[in-house]
Amino acid sequence: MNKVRMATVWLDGCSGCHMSFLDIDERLLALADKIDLVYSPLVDHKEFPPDVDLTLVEGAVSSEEDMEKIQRIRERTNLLIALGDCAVNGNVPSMRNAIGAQAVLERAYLEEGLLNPGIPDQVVPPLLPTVLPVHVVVPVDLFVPGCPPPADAIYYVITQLLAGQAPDLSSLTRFGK
Amino acid sequence: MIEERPLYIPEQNIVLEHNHEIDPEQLDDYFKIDGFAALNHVLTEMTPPEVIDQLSRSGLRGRGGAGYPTGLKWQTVAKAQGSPKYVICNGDEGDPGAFMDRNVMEAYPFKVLEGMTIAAYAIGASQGFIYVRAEYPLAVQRLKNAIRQMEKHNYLGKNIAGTPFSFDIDVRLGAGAFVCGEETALIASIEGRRGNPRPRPPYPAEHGLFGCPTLINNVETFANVAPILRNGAEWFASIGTEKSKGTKVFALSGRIARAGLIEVPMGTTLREIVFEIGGGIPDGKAYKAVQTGGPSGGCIPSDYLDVPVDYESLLNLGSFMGSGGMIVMDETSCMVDVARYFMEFCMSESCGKCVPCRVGTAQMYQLLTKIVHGDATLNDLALLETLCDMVRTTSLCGLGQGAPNPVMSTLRYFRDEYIAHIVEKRCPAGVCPVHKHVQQEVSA
Amino acid sequence: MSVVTLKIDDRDVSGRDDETILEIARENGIVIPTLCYLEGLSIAGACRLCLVEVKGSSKLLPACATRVSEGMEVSTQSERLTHYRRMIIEMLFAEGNHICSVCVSNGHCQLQDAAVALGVDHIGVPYLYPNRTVDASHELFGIDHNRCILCARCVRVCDEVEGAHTWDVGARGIEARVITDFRTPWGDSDTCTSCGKCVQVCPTGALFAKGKSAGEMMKQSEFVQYLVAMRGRQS
Amino acid sequence: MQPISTKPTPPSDDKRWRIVTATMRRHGFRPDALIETLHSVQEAFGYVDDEAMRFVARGLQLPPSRVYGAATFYNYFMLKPQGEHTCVVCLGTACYIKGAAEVLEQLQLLTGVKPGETTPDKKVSLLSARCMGACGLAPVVVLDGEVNGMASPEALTAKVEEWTHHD
Repeated sequence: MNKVRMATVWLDGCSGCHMSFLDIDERLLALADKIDLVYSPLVDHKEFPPDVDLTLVEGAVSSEEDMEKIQRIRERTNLLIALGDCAVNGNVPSMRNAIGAQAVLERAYLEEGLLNPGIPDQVVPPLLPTVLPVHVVVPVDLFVPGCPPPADAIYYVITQLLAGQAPDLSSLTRFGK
Repeated sequence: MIEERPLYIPEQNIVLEHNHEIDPEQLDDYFKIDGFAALNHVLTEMTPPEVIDQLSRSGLRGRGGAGYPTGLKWQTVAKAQGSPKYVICNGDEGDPGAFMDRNVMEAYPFKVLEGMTIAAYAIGASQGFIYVRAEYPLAVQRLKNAIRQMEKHNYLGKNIAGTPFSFDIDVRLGAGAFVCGEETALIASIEGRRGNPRPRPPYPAEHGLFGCPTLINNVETFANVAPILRNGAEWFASIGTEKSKGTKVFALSGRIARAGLIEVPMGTTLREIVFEIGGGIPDGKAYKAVQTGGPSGGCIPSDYLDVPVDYESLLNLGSFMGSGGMIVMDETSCMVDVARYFMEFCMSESCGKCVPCRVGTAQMYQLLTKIVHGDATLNDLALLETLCDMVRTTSLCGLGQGAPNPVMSTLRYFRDEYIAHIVEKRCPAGVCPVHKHVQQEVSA
Repeated sequence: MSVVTLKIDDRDVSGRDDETILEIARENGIVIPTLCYLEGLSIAGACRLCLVEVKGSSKLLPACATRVSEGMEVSTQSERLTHYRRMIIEMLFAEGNHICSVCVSNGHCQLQDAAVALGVDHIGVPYLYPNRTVDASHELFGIDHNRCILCARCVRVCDEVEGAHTWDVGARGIEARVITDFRTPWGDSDTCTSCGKCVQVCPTGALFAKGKSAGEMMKQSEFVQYLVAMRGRQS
Repeated sequence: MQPISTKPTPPSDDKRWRIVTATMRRHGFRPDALIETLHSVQEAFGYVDDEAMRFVARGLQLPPSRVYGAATFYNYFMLKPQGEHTCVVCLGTACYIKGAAEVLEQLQLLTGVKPGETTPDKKVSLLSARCMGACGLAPVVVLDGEVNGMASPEALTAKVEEWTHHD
């Protein structure tokens, strides 16, 4: 049987959703029989490959780099899942939206009494004016809210999808869980 | 303030009768045109139910916009339990592009007040209020003057015209809130509170000002009362269409050769109004639409110029009679821009109490802004339509329920203009800053 | 006053004709979602979550503000109602800055609960990201306007139950905010009795007791019914 | 309702407070006089500030937040003093169709302020109105209370420049 080609990505988030994913613990081994993890911050692949069946996206779209990534991922993914509140609704990263990107940069790089104050224009990707939930940028097939979504919810979603069923998450997770 | 004379006096004028002949500040002049004849007759020869019966048989419907049968409203308040009862005249003419009521209050203050007094007799009220926009100082001054003179001549106050009937009227000023044209908001405002509408029922007829039964009619409605009682219900019912009787005053403005106030029998076609009375579109431009019904109304394209204007036909066209503003637009007007203009109006006039209106108008405005800037997708258009339906269906009062109308009517008749902005990034009328925005985005 | 019988969701129920659809529904264990309604306070009819279908009416009617009548047939659940209720919840999330994960009321929030009950797993309407303030000037309590849904329960409980009327709503439309006194800092209020009723009736984390961190703010609003009932007895 | 025996004390001996007190008295110091009283404050002083609201609240025995809530609900009430001159651009539909937006843009450029604001030198307040009910004269601009119909940006420029550069 062909394994399902799965990927996980980490945009503007804290990696908590990935940690929660790892909290599936020993059940990961069972999953590994059915899944080929073709791209993830947890494994060493440089390029997001084509023809991915299932991608879990953690984090909001905050920078130009995130924007490029998510668009490429969407093109190469069959089923795209917004994993966790940052991806689903912007969550903590989006708290800057009320005051704007510039104010955040100034606070971080100019006002904090750094040795060499200055807003970096290299290495750090330029911020978007507004932090966006993933579905505002590209179509999302399934939303798994939570901060982070509990391991059980993540496991349930993946196993349901592997079984070809539509998951109902209402009793397992919610915004902020 | 400036005064405007009607530009066209048709044979059949009821509200704007004798416009040039009388001084609105002189009660004696009002006598010359049968002033108070109806009130005298009513007080001495008719019982309140007879007055209401006359009104019902005349077929008069509310001129404030919704067209509720006036006689039925009076009857409901007359029968309502509770006292005292109040009569309120809604002179909070808030639709942008409407100035009928201002003119009527300025030119015929006595007539409006006579109508209110007859109503008070019919429903058993002893106190009335006329709520006027603060932006109409001349109307306020003339109404106050007319009230003083009527008090002096015993047409207001204790034992009017020697009968047991007593009635007083006070002027109350609006303060720049469109939503106060909604009757429950207007009542809140007269009570000295924020003009927040509340759910109806209970209707003001049962539970109105200070919790008492209250009759609310608009200026033009009251101005029709004395003529009806003077000339009889049958006379009035002989004018107009089957379901919309009498005449209607319209304020004609925008891209039109002769702007001004007109009074025409119900059922007159838009073509007659725009091209015969208004003299058509100036500067050789082509007619595009006429906007009726203010921020709750819609835009009517040239295909429907021959539809007779009455309450039902305008509703069928996706517009609304409203209080009578008619703004004519030619090819230089962008219909998406017009829709956005009205949405901005509704958003800033929303009282903020109910969620759909408070948030929905802001969201629709944001989407329309995206469209005029050439920044929207077809998904945004779909969302806009979903929001229109939701805000219209779930809002608490008429302001929210009507707010999507300008968008829905322009989408119905001018969808191609929306598509041009969204798909081709082009404003067909050359009004919207689509190109500018696209360039900015490229250079940013 | 008379007793009427009606149908709610095809169930025969009865009530007095001065009771509302919402009251009768709750008596019979039929759940209609609400946010601005709180038993014991006056009716606002503002959140529109409790809109129901009534046979013979082309309009949807707010269950909290609609009296029952003989022979009425009410539907409290339908695809159409769920669609509108979801949109209302989405609009509320989009209007403020509701970051559940860092909110004191996370897990005890009626907006969050309503989202779960209605299956709202993301917000489909555009976020408005307003720039709103926090007033932490009061010794015991604070208000975070980012989380306020303008249900005005605080305004009503302060006026109708406490009798202080410290709260009201200022400005209007999308700019409307709950305010204390002349929009003076809450801590400087001359009228506030620091009773905390407003905090307890607030359905979200907008009003909170100081010293609570994320998820710790639990609220108890049942006192409103108790106080209103006891006062009725005294008179 | 209880008659109010104690007359509220005005914040200062400015005679204009007497007009405000008279309005409240005429309405028997009843709460429903709030809007009328705020109108009389604005007419007497040109704006309604915290001090005036406090006086009105005490006079009508209303909670402060109710007075503030009403004063900020109605756009007609100004919470800050206005400039020496006022310029009101009508944004009614007829005016809009006939170019009121361009007129307003021109005036914003000229004064450097947005509608609802006053120039830093307190010379000119720029305001917008929903509809002046003078649609036949669109676009309409009201300069110091005087209605100007068929307003063109050029004519307005001359007038406003006169205000900002002289007296």
